[in-house]
Amino acid sequence: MTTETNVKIAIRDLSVYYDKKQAVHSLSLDIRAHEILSVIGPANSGITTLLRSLNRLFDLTPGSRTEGDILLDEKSIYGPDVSLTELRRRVGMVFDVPTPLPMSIFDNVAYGPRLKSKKARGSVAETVERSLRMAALWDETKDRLKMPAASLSGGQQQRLCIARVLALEPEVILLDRPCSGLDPISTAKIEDSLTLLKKQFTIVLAPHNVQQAVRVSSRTAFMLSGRLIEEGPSTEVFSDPKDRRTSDYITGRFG
Amino acid sequence: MKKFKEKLSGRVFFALALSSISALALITVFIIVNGVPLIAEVGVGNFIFGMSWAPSRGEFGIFPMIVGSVAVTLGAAAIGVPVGICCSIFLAEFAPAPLRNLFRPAIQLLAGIPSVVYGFWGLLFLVPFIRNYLGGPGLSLLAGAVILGIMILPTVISISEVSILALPRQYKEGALALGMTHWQTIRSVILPSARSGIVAAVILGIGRAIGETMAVIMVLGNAVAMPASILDPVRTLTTNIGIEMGYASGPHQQALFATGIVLFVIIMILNASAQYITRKR
Amino acid sequence: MRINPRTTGKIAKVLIWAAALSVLVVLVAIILYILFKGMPFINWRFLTDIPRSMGRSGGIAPAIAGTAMVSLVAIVIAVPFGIGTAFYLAEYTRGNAVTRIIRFSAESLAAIPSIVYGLFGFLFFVIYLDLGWSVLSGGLTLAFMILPTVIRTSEEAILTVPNTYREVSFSLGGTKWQTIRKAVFPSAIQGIANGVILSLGRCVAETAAVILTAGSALRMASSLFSPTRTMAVHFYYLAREGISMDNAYATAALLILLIFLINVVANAFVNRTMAKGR
Amino acid sequence: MRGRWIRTAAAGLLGLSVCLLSACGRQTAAVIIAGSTSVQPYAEVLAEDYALLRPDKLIDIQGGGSSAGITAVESGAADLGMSSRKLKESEQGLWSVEIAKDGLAVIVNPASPVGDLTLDQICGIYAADIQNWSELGGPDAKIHIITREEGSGTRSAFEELVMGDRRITNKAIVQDSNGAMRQLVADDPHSIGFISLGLVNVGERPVKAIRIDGVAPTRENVLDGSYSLFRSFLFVARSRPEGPALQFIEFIFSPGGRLLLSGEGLIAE
Repeated sequence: MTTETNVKIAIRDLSVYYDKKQAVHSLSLDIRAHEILSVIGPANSGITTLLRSLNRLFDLTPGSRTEGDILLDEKSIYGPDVSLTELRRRVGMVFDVPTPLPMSIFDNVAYGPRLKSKKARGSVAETVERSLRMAALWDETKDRLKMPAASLSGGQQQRLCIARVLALEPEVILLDRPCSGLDPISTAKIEDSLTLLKKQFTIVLAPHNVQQAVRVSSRTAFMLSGRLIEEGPSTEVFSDPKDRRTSDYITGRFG
Repeated sequence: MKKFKEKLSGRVFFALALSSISALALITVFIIVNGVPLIAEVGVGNFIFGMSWAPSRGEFGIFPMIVGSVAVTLGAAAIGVPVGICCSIFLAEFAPAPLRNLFRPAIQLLAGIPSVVYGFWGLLFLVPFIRNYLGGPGLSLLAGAVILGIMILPTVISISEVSILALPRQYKEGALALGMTHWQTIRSVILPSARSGIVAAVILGIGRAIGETMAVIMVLGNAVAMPASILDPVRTLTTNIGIEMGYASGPHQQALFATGIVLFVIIMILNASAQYITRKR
Repeated sequence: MRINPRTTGKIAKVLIWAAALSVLVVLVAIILYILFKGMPFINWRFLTDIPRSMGRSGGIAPAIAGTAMVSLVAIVIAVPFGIGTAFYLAEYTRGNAVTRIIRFSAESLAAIPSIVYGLFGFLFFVIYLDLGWSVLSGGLTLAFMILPTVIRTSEEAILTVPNTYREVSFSLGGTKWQTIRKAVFPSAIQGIANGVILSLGRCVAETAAVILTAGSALRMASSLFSPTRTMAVHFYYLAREGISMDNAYATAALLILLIFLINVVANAFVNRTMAKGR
Repeated sequence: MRGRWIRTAAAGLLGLSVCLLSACGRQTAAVIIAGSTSVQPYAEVLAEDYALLRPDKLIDIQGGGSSAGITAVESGAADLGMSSRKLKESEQGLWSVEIAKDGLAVIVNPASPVGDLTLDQICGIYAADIQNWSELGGPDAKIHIITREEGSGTRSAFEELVMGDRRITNKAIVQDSNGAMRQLVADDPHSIGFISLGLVNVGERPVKAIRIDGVAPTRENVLDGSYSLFRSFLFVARSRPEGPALQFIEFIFSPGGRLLLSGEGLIAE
């Protein structure tokens, strides 16, 4: 199937159900390595469900059921020998609201590394510093690493969450509307870091508005009611959408 | 290693839960196993509706005690519920902050004070008062009802207050915006909306009253006769157990376990209805 | 005749104030009266001496020790089981039928009168397991009695931990156990501690269940298997049998102070949680 | 799934067996005494003094009532049983000794003008035939009858000595100890009750013991047989006691022990 060698994640005919309600309808999509893919669409399009399926966090939802397959580096993530903790470490996630754990800034970032076995974890302090630098938060926090994470501003908290994911040294980062509650300045900072991170990671972003997708992503997929309507390079999707529903959404007729 | 811990922790939690539940089941089973034979021998009807309690003569009728429990509890509710609800409205709607800050810990302290202290207080003040001014021996249904009425206050107040405070602000703001007075808002918006919580509070308070033992042993008088007035001494199901358990053996002991079963069933019914009412919300 | 709404409002307000103030007065009167009568007799000797001639004179040291031992046994046994069960209910089986049954029975058993626990403890621990009237029997009975409360309060504390904490921990590659230990437990610990401390208060205050299971021996308990008398039981005998009013007041005052202290500690936990902004 | 259940059951059994084992390993007092709460206070006074004499021989005293004490002796749970009632037919195989006699005093409030009643009158009061003090030469007030609970040794002694085959009215107030009964009579001017003669003068407030058929309830009158309301306090054992239990009984019958019991109001010669 994968003719192009740089496909990182291949979603094959994926259907996802909550109890009886179907949230994603037989969706197929390739996500390439080192790209930022935006998945756009109005509320309740199944975007969050799709993202949560990629690291199988969706499994935690009671009554959930999945059909089809997702391949990460050509291996199914639903295979019997897949370790969930391993998968989630390779596919990190940032949530739509900042979710600092009730502990210090340092401990938040160190949370993931510390879950590993002693041998595998290396120097936690180094990892924390590196991750905070990559998330462009080091300068603001280096003097108060022991302070509770809740004392940071909303934008800082969200960058802390990004740093926390980076500390896992993941391959893929999922961002579910990471800027939805933030002011424009914080949003800009986060978008800057994303562009930098693209070099090392594969990023799947659910942007909080169409403009953000235009600004940061190389490719864009448009979802409506759990179905993939259209996907392609961002420039094409935004300048010349093939589907009428896409253009309606982009131009603000609904959504 | 991690897998092992993961499996082990799940097992341990499961084992802990299972042992807790079996411990709780054990109580139920034990009480039933020890009480049912006597009920079976005497007959359910004779046991529950029998008028004479004389274990040394083989007479096991607990009807006067059921009546006693019900009467004392109703009396306690008649005193404790209106006062308790008034207090919860006061705390939620009227109380100035300093008074509230004095009131809440006081209520909490009262919930924690040993019930025997209430009984003692009743014996010191209430019983002589009733004997001297109202007549009778003082040890009476009335004394028990008043003491229990005071004892259920913390339960009634705290649960009702929580259910009033849990109402969305918009209810109150909406009503006030319609030009209602504060009291009209309380009466026609707040109280009806908090009704299920308040009813649950009342039921739980009643449950506490019906289950109380030591305080009422001290003030009820414990006579095994149908009370003719509120100034007569009565015995409740709990005091029957408390007062006679020390000496009982053989069928007498079984009869006290059987009394426990009746108490158990009453509490279960009360509690199930409280849960049903809160859930319906 | 219609009364003007302002008037009814005023009447209602007066009634409510009157009810609240009279409750406050009665409650404060009960507490202050006993403290006032009892405090003068509380001194070092009263706390450390053994009772003389059935408690007519002397101190209450064995009752203090008995209270501490019985409560300690109850807490040590009930807490791990209670918290473990709560975690099982909240984290492993959320929302299924078994959980609902367990939760219902825990809630119902929390309402069972303590005298019924006493009956059970007497027959099961004292007679059937042949532990006799002892610290252990009393403690185990109280452990059974507070178990439903510990389960319920702990479960509530665990359920108030935001679900995002769990999702974050899982998304960072945590196992269930790591998630519970590192993300859920630290956030729930204060609520759990509050419940445990209030249960301790119930142990200290309980009379009916311990009188049937721990016995009423006045001697200082020397081991878990010695019979003992808790302060509440001692007070009951002193007051009811008119042995010594002074010592009764003093014991009651001590109990009230102890409960007060326990409440203050419990509240400190709640306030710390609030101060953290949760 | 099945393995899980088995393992859990095994863990449960283990826990239970630990409980049982620890029960066996219980550190025992030298002598365990259980039974009548009428005898208990005296036994405790004896034990208190005995502890000064023999601090190494711990004596545990438990209440529970005469029947419970006898059952405990039969099952071996206690070394000595305290009984305030005579042994029943079925209990005749046990060894027993009368440690003292206890008079049963009928008491009223000191304010009551009534000080002398016949046995029949007392029986009539408790059977609710006589309901007003005026019928007995007192004020026009309802009699507040106080009795002990079912199973109490004092109550069964009273029933046997006073009531014959009449029943105590179910309207009577029930108190579950001598002390509580005494306390209540001291409080209520219209009440009548019965307690151990030895405890009449033991509380903080006074009560009045009534003369029965003109005979005052005193130790002398009990001893010479003119006062008929008395019962025996027994110590019961499965067989003739030995070792520490025997030593304790010897202490009770020593001059010191006798003096102690008389000092507490019992009739011990």
